[in-house]
Amino acid sequence: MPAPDDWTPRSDAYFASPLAQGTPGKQCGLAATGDYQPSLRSPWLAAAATVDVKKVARELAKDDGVVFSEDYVYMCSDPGQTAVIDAIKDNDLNGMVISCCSPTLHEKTFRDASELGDLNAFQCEIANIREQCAWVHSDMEVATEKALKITRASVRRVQHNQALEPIGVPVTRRALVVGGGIAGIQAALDMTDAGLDVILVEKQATIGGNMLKLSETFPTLDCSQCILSPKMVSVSKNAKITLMTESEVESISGFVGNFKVKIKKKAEFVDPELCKLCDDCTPVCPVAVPNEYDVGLTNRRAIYIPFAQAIPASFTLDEEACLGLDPVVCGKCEEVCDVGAIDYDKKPTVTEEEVGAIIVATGFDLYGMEHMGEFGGGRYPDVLDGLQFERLCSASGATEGHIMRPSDHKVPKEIVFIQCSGSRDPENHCAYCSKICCMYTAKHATLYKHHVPDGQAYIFYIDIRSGGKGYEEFVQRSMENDGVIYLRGRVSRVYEKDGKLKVMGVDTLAGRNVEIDADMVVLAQAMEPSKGTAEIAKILKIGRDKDGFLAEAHPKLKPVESVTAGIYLAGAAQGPKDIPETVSQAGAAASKVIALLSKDQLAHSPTVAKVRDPYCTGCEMCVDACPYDAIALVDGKASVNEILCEGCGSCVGVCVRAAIDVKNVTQLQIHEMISAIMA
Amino acid sequence: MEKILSQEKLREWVDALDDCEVYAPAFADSVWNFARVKAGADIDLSHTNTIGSVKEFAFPQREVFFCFEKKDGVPVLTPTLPDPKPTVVFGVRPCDGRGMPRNDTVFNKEFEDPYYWARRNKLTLVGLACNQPHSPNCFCQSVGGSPHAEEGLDILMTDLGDRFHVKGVTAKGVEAMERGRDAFDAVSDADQAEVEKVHATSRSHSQRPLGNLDAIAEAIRESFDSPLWADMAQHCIGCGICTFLCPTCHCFDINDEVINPTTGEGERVRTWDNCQFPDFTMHTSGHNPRGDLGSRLRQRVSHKFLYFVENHKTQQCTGCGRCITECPVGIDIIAVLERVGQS
Amino acid sequence: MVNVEEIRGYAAGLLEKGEVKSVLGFRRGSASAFAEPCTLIEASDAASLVWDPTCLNNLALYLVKDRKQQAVSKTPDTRPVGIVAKGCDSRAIGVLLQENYFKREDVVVIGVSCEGTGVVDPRKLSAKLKGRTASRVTFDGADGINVSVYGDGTETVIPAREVLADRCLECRAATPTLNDVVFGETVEARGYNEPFHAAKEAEKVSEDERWANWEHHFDRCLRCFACRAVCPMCYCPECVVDSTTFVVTLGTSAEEKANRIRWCERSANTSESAVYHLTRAIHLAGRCIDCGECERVCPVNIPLRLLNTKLEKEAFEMFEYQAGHDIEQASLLSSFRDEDPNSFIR
Amino acid sequence: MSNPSKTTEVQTFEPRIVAFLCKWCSSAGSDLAGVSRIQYSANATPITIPCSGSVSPMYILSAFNKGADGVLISGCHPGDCHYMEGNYLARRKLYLVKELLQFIGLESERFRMSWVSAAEGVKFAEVVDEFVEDLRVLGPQNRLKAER
Repeated sequence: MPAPDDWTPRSDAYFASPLAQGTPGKQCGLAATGDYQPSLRSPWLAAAATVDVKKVARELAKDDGVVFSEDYVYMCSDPGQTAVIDAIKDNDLNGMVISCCSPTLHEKTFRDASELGDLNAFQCEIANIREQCAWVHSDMEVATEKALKITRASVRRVQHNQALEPIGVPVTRRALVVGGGIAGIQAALDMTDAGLDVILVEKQATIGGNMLKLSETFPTLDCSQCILSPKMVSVSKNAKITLMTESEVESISGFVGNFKVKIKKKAEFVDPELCKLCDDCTPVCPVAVPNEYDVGLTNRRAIYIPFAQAIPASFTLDEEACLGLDPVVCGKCEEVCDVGAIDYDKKPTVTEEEVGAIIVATGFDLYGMEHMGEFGGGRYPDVLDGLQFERLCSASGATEGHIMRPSDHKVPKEIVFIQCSGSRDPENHCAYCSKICCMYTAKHATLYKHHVPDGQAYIFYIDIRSGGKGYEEFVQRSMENDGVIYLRGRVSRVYEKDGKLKVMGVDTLAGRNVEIDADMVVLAQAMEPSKGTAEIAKILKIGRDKDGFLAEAHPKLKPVESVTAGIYLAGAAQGPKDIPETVSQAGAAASKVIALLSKDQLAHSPTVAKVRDPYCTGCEMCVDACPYDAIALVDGKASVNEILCEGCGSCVGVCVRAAIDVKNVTQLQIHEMISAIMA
Repeated sequence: MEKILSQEKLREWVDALDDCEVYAPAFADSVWNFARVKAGADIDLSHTNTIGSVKEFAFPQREVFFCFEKKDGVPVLTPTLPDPKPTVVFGVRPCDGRGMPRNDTVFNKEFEDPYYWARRNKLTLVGLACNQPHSPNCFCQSVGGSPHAEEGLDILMTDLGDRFHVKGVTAKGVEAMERGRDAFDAVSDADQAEVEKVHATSRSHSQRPLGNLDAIAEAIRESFDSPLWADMAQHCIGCGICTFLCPTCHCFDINDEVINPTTGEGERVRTWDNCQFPDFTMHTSGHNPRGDLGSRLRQRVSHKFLYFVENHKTQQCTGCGRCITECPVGIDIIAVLERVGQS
Repeated sequence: MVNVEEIRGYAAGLLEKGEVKSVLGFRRGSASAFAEPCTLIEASDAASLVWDPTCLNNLALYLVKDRKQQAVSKTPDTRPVGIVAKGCDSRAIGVLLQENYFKREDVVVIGVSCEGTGVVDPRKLSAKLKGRTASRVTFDGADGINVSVYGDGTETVIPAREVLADRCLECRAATPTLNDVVFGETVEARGYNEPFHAAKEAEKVSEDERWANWEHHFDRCLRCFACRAVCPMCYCPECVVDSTTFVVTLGTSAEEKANRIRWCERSANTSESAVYHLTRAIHLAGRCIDCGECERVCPVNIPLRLLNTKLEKEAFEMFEYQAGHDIEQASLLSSFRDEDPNSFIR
Repeated sequence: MSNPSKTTEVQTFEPRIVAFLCKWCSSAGSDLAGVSRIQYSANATPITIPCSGSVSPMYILSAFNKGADGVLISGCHPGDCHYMEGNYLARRKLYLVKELLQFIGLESERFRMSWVSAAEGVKFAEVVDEFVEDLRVLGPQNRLKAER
């Protein structure tokens, strides 16, 4: 039976039929072709699949609401974008879909182009037919069919997209730096140079971090403390830096430009303002505990100063070790302190600070020696890790720079360095390369020879990785000038025999077993994220990679950004790196923050939740579900704080009344997408 | 045509109707309802009354009017008139039987509904007289019916204990009996006397009275603006039980069910609708002329006892009592009519 | 035994002192043996209150209706409402309070303990009587239900467990925990079925059998929406599934009307009814207090309660969550614990 | 229908899967699969959503109603949600949905949930391939599909 001319499917007045509905006006599906055409541009593409984009464009042109559909090579190129802009203008489009690569790559590109064509950026959507289709399917027919579905779904979605404008958010022009190692120090100083106020939070009693423990630095062999101390002093003298040692970030709320951070500071039993550094207190303290600064090679008292040049320059009281918090038991140090700087009744404090951006520079720890049982790690006092050896070499160390065995204080004459200890061993230890060990082991061997000219240094290695300015030359020098013997191969076992450490190894180049009676063994332990990295990542809601290091937002293009806007990464917390690299990254993170906070307002994504008032009954399920405390009841109905809302949709998922939607990802849009896919 | 059918021969007759789809009441899920009878042996006529009425055989819950799709941008409609097999329904109670002519009138008034009649014309209703009321809510006699009313039925059976008295009321009914003629015996005088006695006894059971139906109609007309309706509907929950189960309620909704939004493929579908639903009279503007439960109760009662009478000279209620028995909150149409009548 | 005179006296007292604008309770119905809901306005009406095993309804529904009426009334009467509540009904009030539907001071809960029994399942009774109707149903001591049958005038005592509603057999809290007064004794051990018994039984059969059962049930659904209409938790202004309750106001735009999502069609098909019932079940997860009203009112006797108790069973066993027990708790679906089941996820 | 033709039907049956992928982890993980050129079945069509926590049970029911043979929901691993808690909310809610679907006898293999991080391109491909294989064995989903 023929349909009357004016026929459209009828429906209940309140259920407009999908055929009859749809935003009046025009939509456009642009199918872009890229380098995934059946050209054999890359060796992958021969095996990889392809999408017949011409067919996609042709089919889409027939769909309701689509007025323009075309394929184009390199849509993201300048002429490609010009074509997009022209298409919008020529066809007076009110929605656009670009079928191309992942939106993470070019959503912004095409949304910017939309704006240039006078189409609201949020009315442009990307259909990912490359990463999620062309590159993963080998059958052209099948892949094309799927690409059609993906594109159709996007077209149906965009038909219901609202034009949106970014939400302006005021900015707090202060930054927080978590971690007071060289990365944190550098970032803090750089930011103050740009006029920002900085809060520097450090867990330990002094800033300086691991770099403080180093003797000399490769490849120039300049003294680590000599180059670090001035920076530490700059921090303490800088009026724009609020330094909070023995402090940790407890919680965070808010969002980029407007974080609220709760910082917990341990009880300040010794008032740094009053402490004169007279050192009357330590002699009376009856407690001795291993000194962290000397990596346990020496002891310190419960009341102590980490080292003479500590910043802040003050003694501090180790709450856990001290007996005297109960004055009945001890209380000796308080008695001898003339200035009355000591007060056992101090309590921890929690302060809330508002900051606009955060740099996380929580650094590294060495992979625990207790894991290296086969090398006698943690068992024999003369098997040391790299940092312990640094302390032996350091003039400020327990031995005042004399290399001697911890066990009997004899100078080691035969010393073995084992590289890749705990690294590059996915079965048993860390899978990754710790990157700096080749260099510092060469440095250790060189320093050893400088201290013990008649000694012999051996280095077991797998590969020598000495990429870096002057690095390769340094390694060569250690071999040629200092006679360090490099043995390519692994050590199977280290054990004690007759006061010597028997090192059982293999020289794979010579093809023979090697047995060395060493006086000392130094393990180039892998670097791992510092203890507490997992906690800080959880608190700040930033991701970690499979090895536990903080995850950057993009491995190549966003190496200092975390996945959370306004939080940046610096130093070894993000991955093993040496000092120059750490300093560069800290500077980069600082400049990101400076750029971010240079604006008066930040643009917050407008794809936030919106309550459909008539449907809301105020049951508060969304209020409970919202991870950002962005929803509150106002006059018995849920109300969204758009600045706090991140658009996650947790509220949508729990609302039984469908009374809340995330703009441009509404339930209607998802329904339409499901329909399009299943059609 | 009047015959006697022994209990054992009932299955023979049913089996003889093998070119038809046969339905009869079955007790399943703790309710009696019509179910397909595959073989005569399955038939059980010990039922009270079915929960659903017989109307659904001509006016199903869902009726597809036509399919639509777009071909090269042009809408194409394909009609889908139902073409059912001849259908025989056993065990229809006289109240349900009386409902069918009322539905026939509606679907044949200004417009002959082809979908209804395509099914209705294939339908043979075999009634079973009620020897006693099934519930205190049976009131067929109060609305002009009787426990053995033949109106609307093609055949009326009367249970005589070990055997049935079977009367062909219409030509269609007689034809259905002819098909199983071997199963039937002649009616003796004793049989005849017993049928009359059973019928008389069934009429003698007391049923709740309604009084003068004309007076009720008048009372309803006068109480249109009465606050009584809201009061009586105070506990109504606005569900569709009373009308969906009613043998004479016939309101429907029409929707387009789109199957494939890309091709615009779909069906236009008629489904039952219900004057007790809040959206039944909702206007696009948001205004609802029957926005409260009282006005909806008034509509249901007025339609049955006033408007239908005005249009078709008979009540649109056959006294089956389902709306009373099944109402979750005890709304009782007899009590409602009593109160309206007294006001 | 609950003395109905005490309930009457208490209700009359509330009305007399003007502490409530009305009392929701049960009275003898005009049409059958079963009690029906009533709303008392005058203290003198209290004499009509009854209490017996036919007081089936969950009257909390009428608190919802009252609130909806007051919301649109030009002269809202905000005085509290008194309500006769069984254990399950009081939990419904608990959920409504948890969801801020009204405030604690808006309601006076006249709790009545079901003691050792509960209410009758009309379908079970009907099945016992092979479809015939009871004309009188009363408690007979502790374990029996006394039934008079309509028509033949016979009277029988049926063991309570054979005709009690499933929810009563499985009831864990027959005494209203949320109350202003309780009549009747708190009976801890009931000795009928373990909690969630029916759902556990339904789980036991094979997947194909389960589907065969539910396909059969969904297929029979009339889409009369009585299950939704009777549920005190189904108070949404508009149902997301099949809406017969549109929220259309003068401010509703044409686009909003056009953009209503049709998650399922109105056709009473197996598939569409399945979407309707499954949606209803999941939307009641952590909210269903097992008053069994949905199942009771279903004219074709679909065991709807199973869908809800299945989810409440999971909520209880996996998440230690019980609907209506704590009005301060975050709802089931808007909260989580680290130890929630994870093994079903690849 | 005779047996041989049925076997052929099973062999040629291509399940249709709707895959809801969270934007931050699973969608990024599928992007990584693409960048790595890992080949997997094309049966799953992705819909990117902000977070697994934003999934309304309606999406799942609707997909089955519209004829999906399987529904996959994939989000960030516990503890890794970009929005901190969304995946925990999803886990609880979807556990209940899964239990409910099993309860009414929908084949339990048809609804699947996975945690796929942005680094797990390989896992994403495996999840899809395994799902497709399992669905192939089950055949078409007719239980909740609209009979139109």
